[in-house]
Amino acid sequence: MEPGTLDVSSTRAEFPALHQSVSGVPLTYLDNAATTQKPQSVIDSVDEFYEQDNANVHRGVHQLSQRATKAYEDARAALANWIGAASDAEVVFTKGCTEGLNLVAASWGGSNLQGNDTVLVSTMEHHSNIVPWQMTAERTGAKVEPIPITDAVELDLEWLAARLAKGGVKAVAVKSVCNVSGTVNPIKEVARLAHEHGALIVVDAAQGLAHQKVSVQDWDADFVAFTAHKAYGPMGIGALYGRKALLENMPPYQTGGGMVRGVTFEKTNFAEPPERFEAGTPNVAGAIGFATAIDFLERVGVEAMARHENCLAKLAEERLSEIPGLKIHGKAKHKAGIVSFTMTEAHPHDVGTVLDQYGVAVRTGHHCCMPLMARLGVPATTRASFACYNNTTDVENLFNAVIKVKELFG
Amino acid sequence: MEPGTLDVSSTRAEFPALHQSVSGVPLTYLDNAATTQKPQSVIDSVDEFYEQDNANVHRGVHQLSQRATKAYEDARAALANWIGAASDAEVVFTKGCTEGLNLVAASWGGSNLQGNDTVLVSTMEHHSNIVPWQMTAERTGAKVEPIPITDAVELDLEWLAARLAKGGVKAVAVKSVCNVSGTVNPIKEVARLAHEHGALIVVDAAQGLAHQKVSVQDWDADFVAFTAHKAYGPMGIGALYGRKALLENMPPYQTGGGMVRGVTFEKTNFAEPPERFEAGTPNVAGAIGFATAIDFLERVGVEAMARHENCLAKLAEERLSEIPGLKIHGKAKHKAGIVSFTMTEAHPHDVGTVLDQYGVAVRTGHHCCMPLMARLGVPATTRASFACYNNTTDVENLFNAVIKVKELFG
Amino acid sequence: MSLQDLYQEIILDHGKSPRNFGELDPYTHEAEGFNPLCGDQVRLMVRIADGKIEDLKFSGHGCAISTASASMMTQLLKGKSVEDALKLVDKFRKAMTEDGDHGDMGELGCLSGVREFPNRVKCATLAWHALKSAVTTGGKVTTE
Amino acid sequence: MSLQDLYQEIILDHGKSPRNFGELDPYTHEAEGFNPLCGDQVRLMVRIADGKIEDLKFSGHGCAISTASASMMTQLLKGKSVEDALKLVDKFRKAMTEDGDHGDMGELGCLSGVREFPNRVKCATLAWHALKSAVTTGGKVTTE
Ligand SMILES: Cc1ncc(COP(=O)(O)O)c(C=O)c1O
Ligand SMILES: Cc1ncc(COP(=O)(O)O)c(C=O)c1O
Repeated sequence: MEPGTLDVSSTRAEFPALHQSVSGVPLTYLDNAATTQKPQSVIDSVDEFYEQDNANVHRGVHQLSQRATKAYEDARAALANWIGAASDAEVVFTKGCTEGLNLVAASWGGSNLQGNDTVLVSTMEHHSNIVPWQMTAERTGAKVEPIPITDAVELDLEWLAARLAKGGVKAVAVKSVCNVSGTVNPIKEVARLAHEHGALIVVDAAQGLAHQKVSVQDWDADFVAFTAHKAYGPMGIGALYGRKALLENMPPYQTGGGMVRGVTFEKTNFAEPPERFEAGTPNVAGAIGFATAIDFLERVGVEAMARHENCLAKLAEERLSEIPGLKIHGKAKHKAGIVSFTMTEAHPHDVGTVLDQYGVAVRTGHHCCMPLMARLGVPATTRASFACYNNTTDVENLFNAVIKVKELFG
Repeated sequence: MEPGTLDVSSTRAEFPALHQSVSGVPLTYLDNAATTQKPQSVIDSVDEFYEQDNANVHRGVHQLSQRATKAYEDARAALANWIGAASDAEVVFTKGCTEGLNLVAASWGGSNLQGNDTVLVSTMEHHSNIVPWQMTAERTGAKVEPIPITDAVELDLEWLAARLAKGGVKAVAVKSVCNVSGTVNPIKEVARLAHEHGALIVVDAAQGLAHQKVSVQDWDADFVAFTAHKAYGPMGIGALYGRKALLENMPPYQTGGGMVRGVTFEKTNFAEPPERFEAGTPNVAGAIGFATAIDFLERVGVEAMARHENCLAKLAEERLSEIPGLKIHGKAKHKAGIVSFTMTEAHPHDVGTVLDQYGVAVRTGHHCCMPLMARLGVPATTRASFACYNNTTDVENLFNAVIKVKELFG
Repeated sequence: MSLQDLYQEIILDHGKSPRNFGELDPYTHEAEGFNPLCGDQVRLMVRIADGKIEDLKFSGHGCAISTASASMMTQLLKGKSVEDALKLVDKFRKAMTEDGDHGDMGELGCLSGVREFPNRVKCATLAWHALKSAVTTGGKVTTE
Repeated sequence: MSLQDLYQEIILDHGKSPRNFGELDPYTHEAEGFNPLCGDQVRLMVRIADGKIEDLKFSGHGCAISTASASMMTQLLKGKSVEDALKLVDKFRKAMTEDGDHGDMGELGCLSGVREFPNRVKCATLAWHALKSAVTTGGKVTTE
């Protein structure tokens, strides 16, 4: 019996890409934090749109356009409902998490930050929640300050509370789940601290969507960025949640069709959120695929998925820890199904190549978290990340392949 | 026999969405300038990616990621080749034409425009080639000045030459094909004029890709923005061509993963183009679908398509002109397959509703070209736009449905 | 749903020959309604005295639905108290957007076909939104 | 293609015990190579006199392939003229990226397996790019 309460084998059967061989052995896909595979239902929903309803939106007068508009807005409503937004208008479709964070840093940050302001960014952040703040800081004169983390890769909440109390902090940028260490950050607690001192909280939930039940209202978050492709949805689509009162007072980010009220060469007026932040033809097919992925999360049960993935990750940590010279990075108390490690004998890049030859797909490198790598004192790690369709065989395949690394380089 | 040299019925058979009824009659899809339908090959290529090769790119070490990376870069090469770019590095994938134009206005414009500079924007431009310039102008103090157009909806080239000669113009923004009037603008000539006076030319080729054989080098264009979904490709993907020497000296636009060399809290270094301008997980599936659409343009022959569409548009103009009180807007000498009209008896919105009841899908409204509407002295038009799969029956259906409007409102 | 249900004779008539069309002088309240998606634009001028709509007129341009709806509205509301007018606005908005029986709408009943054409609802309600805005905030309003 | 072809004994040996590893003092030319995707980082120091590479060393960290390649390169180029060294750099780069027979590569032949692992080619050529940069521009170089 598989750990957790999922019917893993039937779930697994929904994913066509998993049923293939690489290097002559069955694929063991453990690169889920980079992107998950897609269930047939997601692939089919995109096809059906293109085969039946394909049209541009923006309330075109003909029926295909009406269907497309409805499907697009229904997708927005489904997502708003899933993440617990207070209203659909708080959900802006983006092309991914990175764009969502850029939007916040440029639009909210660009119009709210000044020379004496500070944005606190955790040391474990992904580049997409660091560099946009640096760009805005450059433009506005504001400062970006790292929030230290512990050796276990947890936020230093004491430092955070003390720093907030000192004043001048306008925003706190944190990820809900760390793509390197698996750390599940206490977003609700960080939000409380931030709000106590008049700062906003900007949450990168790229990994969160597939690994935890997100509720933006329970978190009391101000902005939350999502990406579909890491949660069984298609590429090229994501969403930004923004508190209504904030979105309403923000200038547009990208401009063009669909987000204006009136355009003359003298003056342009902008639409209300969410349209104000969606310039150009939206990725309707992507939004539909995203909503189907949400259906999948709901149907299979994201909490059951998370439990299952955590079991597998724990198992993997146990097995890998048997190997001398192998070090697991990230020992947070609350972790999602992501395991990063290094080996004394072999560089992560070599580990990755060997694992690949045994059909085990992992990611090696800095995982777009160079400041975290520096903090851990490693140039790179090997990362195995679990999804709802992984099973104990995958863990054994990983373990056995790592043993081969040991044999080759040991 | 159909006009042009296409085998229209076999081409038409490739498009699943065309073979349906709406309001109990077969669909007559004439909203192609909003978005074209997708051939099965494009739909299938996206599916195949998700079913076989789906992975994140950025040179992951495992085989799926290697395949995905190769497919993504092959798509870039195919597009670069199709548009006649000098090198693949001149092609930046975007989410659409709007994003490409925003990128140019923000990155090139933001770092090259100053208080005394002027950007000339044609009066027939789409909002996506107007508003981003207004935003940059607001930030930099530069001015945006409209290029007048003639009653026939052609650029006033004499005015343009005279205005350029007066000096201070840093960029000229024009579309290659007008989405309202069908006007095919003399891009090569505009580029020559602009360059003569030290200005760049920024081309909106959203409509161009499907309606003309684009060659950025023949045009001698500096920036050209494309969108896939108006040229048989998927939504959520587009591309920006930029001259290498320009891209190399531009600051990044969005920031995050995949576009950096090194990130610390002190300093971030950026990658070379095109990576510098592609932050976050790219829409790999979209890029593959885009490349398949390019294959389709090549296989069917975009010039044959254009000839065919022009024949249909001419036929439509002839037939519609028989109807008293109906006015065609846009009488340019060089036109692509797009026809806009108004009727004295009925508002475009009513026209659209009636046409829809006869299965004829057209777009009504300002088509994101409010300044052009103001110039034409109408609040909106009804637009029929043709694609390679349209035929003379579609023209007849359009004509007959317009007659019904006449009967109802006349 | 047929076109004949949407474009009933009375709508075509009001659409072609709108009543109370033009400028009102003097007026005490005004508002503009704009539907950026189809370009419909309506300017509504209202003269209110003692809590009563003494007179109202509209100008602008729009489709048959929005013009007819504005025209019928002006006929209906002239002489009504502001309070009753606002009640009618809400009743009409509901009738346009919510299923079910909305009671006797009088002449307005001929607009009930609009409900079957969801993307035309904004046209039918444009002038009504403008009226509400005029008498409550006196400002501009855009319906999208 | 098997792992044994990629990780030949000699590569593992150089990878584990790189030759000419450490700081060179004095040196006349240097360059840094950085592969941001896997974190490989190499610093190359070269002492050139009379157009000849008198000595060269490297430091940094990297995978087995990049370390072994750097190690073998330093052994091979010590004592060579700058001209010959640059020729070898080109020859090696070609051997790593282009199909076909590249003639006798000596000990370097053991790196030929890399060609079958396209995403490892950058590892193998990192130090070589750095050398070229060091002796031609004397600057920093990043290979991605
Ligand atoms: C001429 C023109 N430019 C730009 C655009 C914007 O393209 P997209 O919405 O795909 O970004 C369009 C289509 O809406 C267009 O017709
Ligand atoms: C924690 C985290 N944040 C942000 C991102 C960026 O997401 P995307 O590349 O989809 O924009 C990722 C994934 O790359 C991630 O793991």
